[in-house]
Amino acid sequence: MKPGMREPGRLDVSELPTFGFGHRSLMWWGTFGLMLIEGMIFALTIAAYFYLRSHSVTWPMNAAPPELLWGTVNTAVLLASMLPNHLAKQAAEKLDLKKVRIWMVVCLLFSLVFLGIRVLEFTSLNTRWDSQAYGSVVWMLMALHTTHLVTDAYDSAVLTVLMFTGPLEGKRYVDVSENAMYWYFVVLSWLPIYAVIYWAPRF
Amino acid sequence: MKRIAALPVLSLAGAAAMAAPFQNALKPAGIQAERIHDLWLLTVGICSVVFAAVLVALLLALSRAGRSDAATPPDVASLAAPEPRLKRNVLLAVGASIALLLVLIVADFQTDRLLGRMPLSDAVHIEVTAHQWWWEARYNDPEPGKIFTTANELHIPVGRPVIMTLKSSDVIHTFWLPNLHGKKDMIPGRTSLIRLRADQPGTYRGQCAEFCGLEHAMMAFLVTAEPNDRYEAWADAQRREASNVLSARESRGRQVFMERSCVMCHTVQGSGANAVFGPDLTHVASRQTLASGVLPNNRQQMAAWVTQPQKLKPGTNMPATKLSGEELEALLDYLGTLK
Amino acid sequence: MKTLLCLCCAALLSLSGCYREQRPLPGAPATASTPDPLRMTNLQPGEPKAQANPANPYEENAYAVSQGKRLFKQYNCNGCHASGGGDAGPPLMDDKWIYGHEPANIYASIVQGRPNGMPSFGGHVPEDQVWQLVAYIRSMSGQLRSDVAPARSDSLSPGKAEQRRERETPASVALPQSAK
Amino acid sequence: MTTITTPTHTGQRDSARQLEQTWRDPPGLYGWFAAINHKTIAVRFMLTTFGFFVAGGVLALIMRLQLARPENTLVGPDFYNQLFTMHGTTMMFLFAVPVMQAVGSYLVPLMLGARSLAFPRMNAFAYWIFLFGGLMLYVAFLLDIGPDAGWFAYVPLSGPDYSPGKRVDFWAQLVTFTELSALLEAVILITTIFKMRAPGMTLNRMPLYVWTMLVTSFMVLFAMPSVMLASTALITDRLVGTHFYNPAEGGDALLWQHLFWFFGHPEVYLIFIPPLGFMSSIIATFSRRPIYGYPAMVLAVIATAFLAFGLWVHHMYATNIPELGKSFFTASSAMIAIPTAIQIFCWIATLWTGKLNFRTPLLFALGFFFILTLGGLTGIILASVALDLQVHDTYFVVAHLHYVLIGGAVFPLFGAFYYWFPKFTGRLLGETLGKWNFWLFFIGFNVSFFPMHLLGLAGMPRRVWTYPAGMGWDQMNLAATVGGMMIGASVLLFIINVLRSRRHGVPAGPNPWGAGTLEWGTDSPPPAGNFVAPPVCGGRYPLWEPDGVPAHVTGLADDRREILVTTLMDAVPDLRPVMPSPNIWPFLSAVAVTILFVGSIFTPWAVVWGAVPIAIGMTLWFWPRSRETRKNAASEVHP
Repeated sequence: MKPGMREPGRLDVSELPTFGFGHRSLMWWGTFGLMLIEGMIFALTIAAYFYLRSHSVTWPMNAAPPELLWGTVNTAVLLASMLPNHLAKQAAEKLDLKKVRIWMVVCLLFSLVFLGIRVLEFTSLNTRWDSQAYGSVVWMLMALHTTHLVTDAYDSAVLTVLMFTGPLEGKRYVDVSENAMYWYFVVLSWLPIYAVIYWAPRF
Repeated sequence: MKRIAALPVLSLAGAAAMAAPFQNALKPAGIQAERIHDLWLLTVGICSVVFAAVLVALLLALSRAGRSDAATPPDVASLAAPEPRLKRNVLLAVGASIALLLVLIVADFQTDRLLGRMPLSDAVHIEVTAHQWWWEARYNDPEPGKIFTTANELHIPVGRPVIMTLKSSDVIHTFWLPNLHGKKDMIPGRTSLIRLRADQPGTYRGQCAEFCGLEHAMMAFLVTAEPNDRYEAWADAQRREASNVLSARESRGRQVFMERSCVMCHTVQGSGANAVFGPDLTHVASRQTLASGVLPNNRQQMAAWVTQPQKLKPGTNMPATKLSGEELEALLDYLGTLK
Repeated sequence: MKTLLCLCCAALLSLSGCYREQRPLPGAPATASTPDPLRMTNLQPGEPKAQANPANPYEENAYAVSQGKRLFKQYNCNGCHASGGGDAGPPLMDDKWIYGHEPANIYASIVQGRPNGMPSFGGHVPEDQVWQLVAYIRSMSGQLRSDVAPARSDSLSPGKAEQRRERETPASVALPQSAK
Repeated sequence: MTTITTPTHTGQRDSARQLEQTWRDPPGLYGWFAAINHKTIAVRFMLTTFGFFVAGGVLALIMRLQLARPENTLVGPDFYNQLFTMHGTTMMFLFAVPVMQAVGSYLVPLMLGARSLAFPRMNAFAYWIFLFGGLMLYVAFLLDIGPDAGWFAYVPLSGPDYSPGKRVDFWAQLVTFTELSALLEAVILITTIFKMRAPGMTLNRMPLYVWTMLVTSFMVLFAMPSVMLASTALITDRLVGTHFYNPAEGGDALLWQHLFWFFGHPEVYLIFIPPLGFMSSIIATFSRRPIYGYPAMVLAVIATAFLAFGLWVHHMYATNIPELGKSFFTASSAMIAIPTAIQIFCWIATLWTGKLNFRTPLLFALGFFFILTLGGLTGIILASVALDLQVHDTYFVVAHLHYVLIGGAVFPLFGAFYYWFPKFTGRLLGETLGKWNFWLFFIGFNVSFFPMHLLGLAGMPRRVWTYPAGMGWDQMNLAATVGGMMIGASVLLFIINVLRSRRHGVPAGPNPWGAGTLEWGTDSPPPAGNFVAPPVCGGRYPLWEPDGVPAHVTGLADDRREILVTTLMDAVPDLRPVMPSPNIWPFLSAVAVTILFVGSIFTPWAVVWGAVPIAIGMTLWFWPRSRETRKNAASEVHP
């Protein structure tokens, strides 16, 4: 059994590292669990969307499909934000504080941009939550994902501040790396939602 | 205390009236219920055998196994060596259960197919709409003139298939007439069908089976299955409008009906009252019960029902109507004429 | 145990209970005392008299208001008032009141009817149902607390639910030209 | 049999004292709110859920009194509807699922030889959320704002048009509270089980109970989001006029039923699977041998979990959904009996070849066989479309679900209390009272619920506040009431037993039953850090291994909350991170979340302004304290 037993009856672990990245760390599994939950919620809401659609003659119900412009722009921005996010993750795993600071700030700027655009998206949905079931489920999807954008942006903001002010220790780099993983999730889960909200009504 | 209910005092007569008709899944009186009952017998048989077998095995195990206490050293041999005898027996038991399950599943599919295959020629078509907390029944007919509506009490011919279209006007209700068939939900925004046939004459009681609010407990109905000719006679009677040949008292009663709240919700064909928010009263006097199976239909219960419905059926949408003694008597006379 | 303690405290509160949530069954509870007969026969439009208007307890009770909403449809008030929007009859969701906006005024309008087409429902509609209607009608212009006023119906939505309406400040107006 | 913690030499005794210092919760009132030790929280969690169990039972007794005779007027329809809604909601959301997680959050780390749960602060937060949710519901109930649309809250009855006021909104928010708590607990348990097992505890050496908790936690992750979505859609329908369930505007009432039962049926197995673990622990210990067929048991549990997601529609046979679909669900509903059968047969095989020690825990386990088997068989009856059309929504179903849930969950749970109580408190529960407790419960249960099968067949629907005389239902209802009272009495005996034994019970010592799993290898009650020297695991029943525990872990700091993280499959030592220390922010954040949830019952804007205090609370919760950080950084070893 590694690391070796010095004397029988004793398993000495004092040389083990005090933190590690990826699925070695508890934080990774915590984040993974949250991602499963939220992924499930998105999946069910999308299922509800198509369930309602299957019970309706016209789709979208007496409303025009959402305009593509802002949604598409935002998708691009979100995808682009994965680059600084990735670099922040790498820097964190190299324990490179300077780079971490830089890329976290860049990520924050991105998050401000896509939150701004998200507001415009809501204005271009062409339906209200209380006009019919179609509007309700579209707004539900958008609201759910926006909640994730906001919380993730806020998490990153707090973490960034911490990276500048300290107090710092090794496991904070793990936090940065897990925060980046969660960011991936928020971006990638947007793609199916984008397809459903903006393209499903067009087919 | 505010939560103590108003006392619905059902007279013994009421209880008796309710006792007569049955409402029992184990006393099938129609082909559909019969088929379900057959499946029931098979399933219960198999399940009892399985249950007995498991218990016997358990008791044997308990009796033959040795005794011990906390100090007895654990026997961990099994961790090393496999236990072929146990393996064989467990596999046998599992195999047997799978086989029996398959029997049950096949039997169930078979029953479903039979239920779907009831012959439908010369069927009676009834459109049943559930309301909080009563039943509206519209007997459809190719000739518009022969369509009629009644409430809470249906008559059907013995031996003729009946196709019921089920709807709800408010929340989800469930149509359940255990002696003739299983349940069907009545879901707002959807319609469903139930096909049944009564093979033995009699009066059967049904009840709403899906929780539907304050008076879910008091939403019953009666179905009388009778020979075709008597059924036709009943149907003809139901199609007739209320007669306008009335004594002075009775026409005074009709005046009360028209001037007080009755007319706001109820219909009496031929009288000008044609609101549809309460049961159609054109032939109310021909029914056995009031308030959808809650009260026996007699003069004294009718009086109580008109003047203080909340005491008899808390939560009902029937409003209490304040009437002078003379008005009430006249109204009761008039309602008595609606045969 | 902490839990039990909290429950006990709540138990004391509950002796009062929450009137908003009760299910007063018509006939059972104290409905508002009918306004005095003088006012009943008073048909003159314009300012409602300064004298005390009896409050309508149903305005604090969600169940009664929802019953009023049901009756409003059932008794076909929509026929003329088109779910409050107004048609042959005046709109009920705005701030304009010809015969007064107080519960007692509305009660009188329903029970006695008004010139130019509002029929009298006196006798036809039992008193407590009238008070339920009055409570609901006032919810249409946002006069009721939003946790009492009805939410959207299970029907084609005619617009904002009563519980989400802005509160209109009632103003009295003369009879509309058309009615003269 | 070996125990692990009896200090051998002074060095170890000092480190034991030091560890106690490090891992125990801070003293005083502040400490009470700041506590995060998994045992402290778990005990509170168990007490709270048990409190709700008693409350739900009292509601049930009131209902039974009302139904004891026909046309009874003890309570009216309005209050009765609140009663059965509260009873169902309490038992399902406030007792059955959380109590399993509560027991798990106490036992799992001990069985794994771990010092703590992963994310101890989140664990505390989850508890507070649960407590506040439950209190909210009961305060509402006492204020006559108790939900009255059934624990299943079918729309449109629970919708804006037919449930005026705020009753249903409180129900919907309670769901949000409890599911949030349950989801967090599930994440915590999964992480703990995957990453914090004792060195050498490979997946196929994991105790069966831990397997059941692992499977249950994954089921929670997939099932609970469904009901959260459903209840959120319900509350937006009621509050801001969305149309999810409004047929006139393209919504659909059945959408609710699909979402609800996609959660609701797996939930039955969330309640039922952990007790399978109790059974395996109890039977192994009291028949003095390992459970027969470990791999089969594990696979059976996993199979149950998968099948559980494939049969929700059998709650909807009476709706007008396509017949073909129904046949599929009949098959899957019947098939789920097989894994359960496998486990029952394996247990019987174990008893058959074991040496039995008839103590109260074993009695409750045996009660399971009788009751659960009967309940399972009536379950097969309900799986059949045709039969279900007759018995659906009748007292037959009431009987079935109580046979499954009480026989399948509550009996093993009581067995588990008798079994692990010495570990929790250091003292054994009274044996005589225990036997009375069991027999009263067992007899009372059958007297109460068996007649309900017949009632259902005799045409008595569920959820009726009264029934007319002369339907032939009177005697059976009376019997049910009498049985109910007996159950009440036996639970009372249990409470008395607990209160007496806590003070005067027989001292237990580390391992009173001579059991084989690691939780019995440490003192009773365990020290704050669970193990002075965490064990290395040498087999499925480490304490039964001929040469006992092969080794103990050394080299973990005892002046800070250092724990050992091992690898996923083979549990090879990998990291030794430091766990967070107690602070009050989990509690305060839970208060903030409660304010948001309750506020959002009355105005959607609560979601906006309520988020601010939560953000503040969570930030201060996360923000590292510099003293601690410096201490940790000093002794850091980089990967």
